[in-house]
Amino acid sequence: AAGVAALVGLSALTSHGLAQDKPRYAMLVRVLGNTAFELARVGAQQAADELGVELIYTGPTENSAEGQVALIDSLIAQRVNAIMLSANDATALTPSLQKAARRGIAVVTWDQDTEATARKLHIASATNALITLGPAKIALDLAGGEGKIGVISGPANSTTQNEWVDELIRLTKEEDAFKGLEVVEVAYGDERSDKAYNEALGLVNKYPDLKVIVAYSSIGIAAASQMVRDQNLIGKVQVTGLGFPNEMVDHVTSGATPAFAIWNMIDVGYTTVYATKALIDETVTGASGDMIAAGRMGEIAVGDNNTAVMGELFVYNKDNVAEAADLITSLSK
Amino acid sequence: MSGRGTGLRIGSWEIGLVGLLIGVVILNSSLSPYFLDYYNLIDSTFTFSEKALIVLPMALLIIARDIDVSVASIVALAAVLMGVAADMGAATPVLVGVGLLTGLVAGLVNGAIVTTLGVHSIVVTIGTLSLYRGIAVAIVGDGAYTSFPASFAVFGRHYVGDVVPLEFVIYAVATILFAVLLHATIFGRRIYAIGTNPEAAQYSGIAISKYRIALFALTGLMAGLAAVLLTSRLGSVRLNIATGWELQVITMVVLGGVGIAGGTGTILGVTLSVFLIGFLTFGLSLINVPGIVMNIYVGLMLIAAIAVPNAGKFLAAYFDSKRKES
Amino acid sequence: MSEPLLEVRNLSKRFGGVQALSSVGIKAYRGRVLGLIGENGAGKSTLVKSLTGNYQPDAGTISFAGADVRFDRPQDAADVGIAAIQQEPSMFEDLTVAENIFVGNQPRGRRLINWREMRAKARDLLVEIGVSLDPDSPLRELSVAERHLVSLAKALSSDASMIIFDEPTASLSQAEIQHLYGIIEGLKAAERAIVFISHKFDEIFRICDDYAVLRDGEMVQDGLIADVTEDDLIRQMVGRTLNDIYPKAAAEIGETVLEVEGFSHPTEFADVSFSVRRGEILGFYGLVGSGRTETMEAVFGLKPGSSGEIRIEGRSWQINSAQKAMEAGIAYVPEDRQRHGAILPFSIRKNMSLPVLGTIARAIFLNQRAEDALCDEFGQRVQIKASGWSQPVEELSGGNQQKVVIGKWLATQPKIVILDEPTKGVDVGSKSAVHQNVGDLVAKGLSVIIVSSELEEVLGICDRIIVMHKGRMSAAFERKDFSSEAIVAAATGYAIAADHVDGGAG
Amino acid sequence: MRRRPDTPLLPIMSTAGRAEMQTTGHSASINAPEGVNRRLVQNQRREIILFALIALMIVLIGLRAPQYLALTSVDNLLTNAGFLVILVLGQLPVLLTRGIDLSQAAVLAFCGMLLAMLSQVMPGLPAVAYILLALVAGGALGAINGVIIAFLKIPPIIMTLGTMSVYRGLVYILSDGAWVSSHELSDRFKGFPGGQDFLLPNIFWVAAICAFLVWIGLSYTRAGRNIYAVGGNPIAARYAGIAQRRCEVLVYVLSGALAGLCGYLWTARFAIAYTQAAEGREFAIIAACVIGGVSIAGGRGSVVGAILGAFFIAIVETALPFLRVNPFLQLAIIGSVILFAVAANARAERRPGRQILRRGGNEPMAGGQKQAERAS
Ligand SMILES: Nc1ncnc2c1ncn2[C@@H]1O[C@H](COP(=O)(O)OP(=O)(O)OP(=O)(O)O)[C@@H](O)[C@H]1O
Ligand SMILES: Nc1ncnc2c1ncn2[C@@H]1O[C@H](COP(=O)(O)OP(=O)(O)OP(=O)(O)O)[C@@H](O)[C@H]1O
Ligand SMILES: [Mg+2]
Ligand SMILES: [Mg+2]
Repeated sequence: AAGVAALVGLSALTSHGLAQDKPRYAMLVRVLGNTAFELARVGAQQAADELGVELIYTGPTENSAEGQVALIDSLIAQRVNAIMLSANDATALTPSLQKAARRGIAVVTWDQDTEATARKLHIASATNALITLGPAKIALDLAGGEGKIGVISGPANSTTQNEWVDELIRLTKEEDAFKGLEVVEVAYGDERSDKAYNEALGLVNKYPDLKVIVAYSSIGIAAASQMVRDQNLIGKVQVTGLGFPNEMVDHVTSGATPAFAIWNMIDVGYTTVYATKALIDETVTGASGDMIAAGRMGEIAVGDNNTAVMGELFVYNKDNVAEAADLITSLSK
Repeated sequence: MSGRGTGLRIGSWEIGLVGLLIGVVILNSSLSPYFLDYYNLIDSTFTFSEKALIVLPMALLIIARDIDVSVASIVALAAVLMGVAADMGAATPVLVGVGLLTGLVAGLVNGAIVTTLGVHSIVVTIGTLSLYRGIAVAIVGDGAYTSFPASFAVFGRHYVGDVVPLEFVIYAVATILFAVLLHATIFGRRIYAIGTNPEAAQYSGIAISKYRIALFALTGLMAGLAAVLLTSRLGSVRLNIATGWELQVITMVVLGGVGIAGGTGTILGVTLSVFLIGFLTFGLSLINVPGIVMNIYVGLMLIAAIAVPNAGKFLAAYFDSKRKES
Repeated sequence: MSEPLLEVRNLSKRFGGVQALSSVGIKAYRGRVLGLIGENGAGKSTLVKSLTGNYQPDAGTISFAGADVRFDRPQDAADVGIAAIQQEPSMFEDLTVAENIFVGNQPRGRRLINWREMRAKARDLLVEIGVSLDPDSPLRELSVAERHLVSLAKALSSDASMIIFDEPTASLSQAEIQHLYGIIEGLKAAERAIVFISHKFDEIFRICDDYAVLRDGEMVQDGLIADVTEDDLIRQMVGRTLNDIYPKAAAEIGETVLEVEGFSHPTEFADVSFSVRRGEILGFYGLVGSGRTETMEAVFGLKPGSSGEIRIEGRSWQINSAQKAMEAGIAYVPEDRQRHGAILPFSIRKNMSLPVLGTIARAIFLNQRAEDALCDEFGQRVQIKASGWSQPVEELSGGNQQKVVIGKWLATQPKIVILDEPTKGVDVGSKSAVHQNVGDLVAKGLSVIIVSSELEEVLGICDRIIVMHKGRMSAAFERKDFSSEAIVAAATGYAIAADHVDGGAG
Repeated sequence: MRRRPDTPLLPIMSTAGRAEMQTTGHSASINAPEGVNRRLVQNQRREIILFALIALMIVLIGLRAPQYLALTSVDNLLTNAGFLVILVLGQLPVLLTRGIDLSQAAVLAFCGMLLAMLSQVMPGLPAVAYILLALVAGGALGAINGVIIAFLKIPPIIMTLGTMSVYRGLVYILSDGAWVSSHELSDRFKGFPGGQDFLLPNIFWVAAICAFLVWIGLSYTRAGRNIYAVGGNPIAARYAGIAQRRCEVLVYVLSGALAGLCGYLWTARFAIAYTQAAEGREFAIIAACVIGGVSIAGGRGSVVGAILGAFFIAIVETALPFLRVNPFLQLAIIGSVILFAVAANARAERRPGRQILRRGGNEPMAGGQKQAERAS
């Protein structure tokens, strides 16, 4: 009995309004609490407001397919008009997403794609090649053209992050421009700052002549920078990779991370909502060659495999990082 | 808690659970128009059928004063090995065999270690929790197994007569089997005896170690079955599959009125708690409450279920003594 | 007589349905021993626990040293100077002897515990009661008798002016009891007031000055021991006269049923050999901790690692588990009935059927009708008093719990029944009932082995007695040459005369 | 007693007793040093074995990866071990009372987040203030566990299983799922935990101080001994007039407070606060205790043992990256190492049964005893 009472109380706290009039778009992320998705949410909310759409933002607590499947089922049950998701498993979601499609729900993926049969359209923040390239370029001139670099990846099971790392290794082996760089080891930070920290420390201890640590994970780059500062290695070992301005400002100002790159998640979220609306209004079909009118982002072209790519990564350094950070903090509060 | 070693008799605990269940249903249907909808409800069983399959043997295990926190890892190991078999082109029956066998063996190992070392099972299974998932991780690495034959998808995705998920049917059948086993057979009686007073049970000629090993093996087997259904439903296996299940399963068992001290609990109780938690979380997901916040409600319910009755007793006793003072 | 140190007036206490005490009043004086007498469940321990603050009485007054007192916590009683050696001294296995003595009020410096002082004090106390125990040895290494003495030391440590002994001798051997008498004399001399609870009349007459009889929670009578006879006391406590507590069943003795040869265990006992014949009652006597229980447990297959040969009706058995022992036709009624004998929360029915579930089940399914039939047959035979077969055993009195355990084992249709301390802490009434049962068993042609620390008992009902000392057989006696002296001597290890030790094969 | 020591209760017995005490080896240990050592060795056996095991492990790792023994990584080990030690010190008294605290990691995350957000609104506070606040906040959460367990008689494993979810969820509600990251944390906040003011990492010193205090508390205060008593035999504890509930509340408050402290240090050290912080550490904590010889059944366990257990786990975890083992194998290795250590412990865990055959010296019947010897 008291249990129920408590439930009523707490539900009141957290239950979101169920406005039936507006169309409801669900934004389903891989895992809650990750700044990347928080940013995408910010962009999506802007677009939703502009288009008069109700945005449902949700995601699993653990980064697992089961979690997303369960959420997709509940979104289907809620008869939302669209599901916009960043998939954490390419195959596992297919049955549920196809069920959603059968129930007339528009399915659009962004950031991480599923099997092509499971969605009508995919908004790619950037191609894997582009994502790998950003930090790689920075690493190259931090290392002064040549030297040993260590890599901190995310959880060992994250497909995309591993694709980036593989691409990086390919670059250093095959592309003349990057031949000078040698990837000595790939360590897995597991999106856990203590783990990433230890792995980074392990790298610098094992390779005294290590020049650069490239972290393809936002937690990894922060942890590595922290380590470099703790060990007074600033200037000796340089850190770069993918990170978020608001998390990296003082690592950049401290010099541990002279520069890092990231795609603009806010724009990804923003574009995704416009694209979804277009899909539902049938102004686009998702076929190659379609042009999506994405509000302030202008026109974006759909390429092959129903994929629209956002473009080059954005590089932050001590000149522009601070204001970006403030902007984000103000937006997400 | 329901009377010690009771048979199918409905105890105060079960009645309390029914009350809570009704409360949750009312609450949910008031919070979301989509809750009281047959298809939604029946689909929601997907989210707990697999765990519930492990809840059943776990209840027996805890009634017999043991516990197995490695079940989630067993699921992962079984799933990964099925994935390997699938990659080698194994047919559906073989895959099922691999899943069940893996679970059985893992369970047997748990049981053997616990009985031979004479260490509390929570300690041992904390060890195997890392070991089993560790092996799974070592095998699957950062990849995923997705090449399962189409026929394999039946277990997780097929609807019996297009109305009831096969998963749920399997769970229902298992529940009946376990209810009979625990409440109507000599094995069930002995399980209660072992859980209530192991020494007396041994002095009465019950082969305690054999029973404990058997229960661990059964738990492993059911975890293997859960792995089959889960893998079939997802069609994809990664190293983080079924993470955190152990605590969810144990929560369901305990909320079902199975005394952690052993000797008490009924299948009816754990069945009620499975639906209680299942419907609660489904209802909350309909109003898009994040999973981590749902856990707050589940946690509170777990505590309240025991705290509220005890609080009554406590206050009664307190005022009683107060009266004596004056 | 001077002022009473303790005076209790119409004290009452009820537990749910049971009125454990109804307006009881007693007096205890410095330098005198008050004997508290009553059947099982008469309320003696309840009274004690009310005096030590473990229970809070519903009504009545307690005045101590002239002042009225009330004990909300055990500490309160200790503070005014009442100490008790409880019926089951429950202590701390993993703490040292010294800590067990001073737990709760360890000697301290400014704030911190002073271990050296604590050890020293403990050693002095132990020396004063004449025990040579290391204050640093963990309690778990001690025997039951030693534990009693440690709890006595604890009682003394609190410098109590009144000390209560609740059945201190129930699990002690003759020699240890003698030792205890000495201690009590010493306490009398030191002007302590003593309350002494026992079911054994020889002790009561040996050391008590006053007596008070409880029956069903009511004071029946009190006065000077000098003024009463044993029969008066028995009449008052059971409300009737008992003819013979130790009836010798006259069953004719047949061929050898059980033969145990060269039975040994690495740590507990060594080369034990004996045999029992049909219709025979074989007694095992010895000090507590002499290894009889261990030996019997080994015979019943509960002590892994023991070696030796067991033959039953000529056929040799490898008994390594209780199941095997039951198969072989052995039944063992363990000493600790609460822990090993019965499953207290279970109903009588479930307890009775537990060892024979396999045989009375329909395939693997429970068969309540068969269970009831079982209870009807064997429950009757041991005359269990209960509201019904569904009553939980924990609600039964000690005596009836014992009967359930015996009945449960009779249901296994054994050839040999081993009873370990069947009458430990059992009052005269129930005691003679148990002995009646034993008589019936042998009359039916079973063989019985009785482990007992009570001399009268073994002398009274056994055909042969084997005495154990420190895990070895020290002597064996045929009924014709029973002699208390020789038996006690053998038990305490005085005279180990080789000529007495024949396997007893008779 | 109100009796002059030179007139003992039992003249006859006591002299015999005294005589006995000089002769029998069993009781000799009181004054005979070799006896003392014997007992020390036999009581500390498990700790000694474990210590040897750890030493061996370090040597082997050192051979395989010398740079692991480099100063920087030793500091890193001490830091990681520091966190675990602090948590284990909280868990130990709980286990001693037959309890268990599964909510520690959640408390850690909650307090870490709470203080991180606090440091945003009032960045100027000195480290001491943060430490105190962390202790208080953690203690409060622990008190909730303790009070409900003690007064409403909820099995600890259930209570803390529940609060584990509740507290973790509250972190999410508190932070709205967002992270608090380096630049949002004041330097005052990050300063001390990251520092190395006295040669070794400050976190290590904090852990050392905690260890000392807990050790004193457990072995030299009545409260401490009561904790052992309550866990060893609750009924006897009640008869001995020990305030059981106070003990229970106390241990959970302590456990919470230390977890809270750890929360601050952790957040400041890694300069980030987020919902999943330290998730899943519960099992590592319990494992460390068990490896250290703390009995889940209550009543048995030492501070030294628990600390060694914590170091054991910390070493395995920090060494694996250096040993260049395939990252995918690390978990499996940790698992088998835990099992191995548990198995090694299992022997020591078994209670030495009393040995009737070899039980010489400590017969209660001192007098009779002697004559018996003569007779035979
Ligand atoms: N804690 C309790 N709860 C319920 N009933 C109790 C409790 N303690 C004692 N009783 C009941 O009160 C009565 C008196 O018990 P008590 O232990 O005082 O008897 P006793 O004289 O000590 O018997 P014995 O000689 O066997 O020790 C018995 O009927 C017993 O069942
Ligand atoms: N040190 C001890 N630790 C635990 N239990 C003990 C100890 N000493 C004696 N006991 C218990 O006390 C009882 C008597 O001790 P034990 O059985 O070893 O000797 P015994 O020869 O069987 O004496 P008896 O059968 O007369 O009790 C048994 O229940 C035994 O388990
Ligand atoms: Mg009594
Ligand atoms: Mg015995």
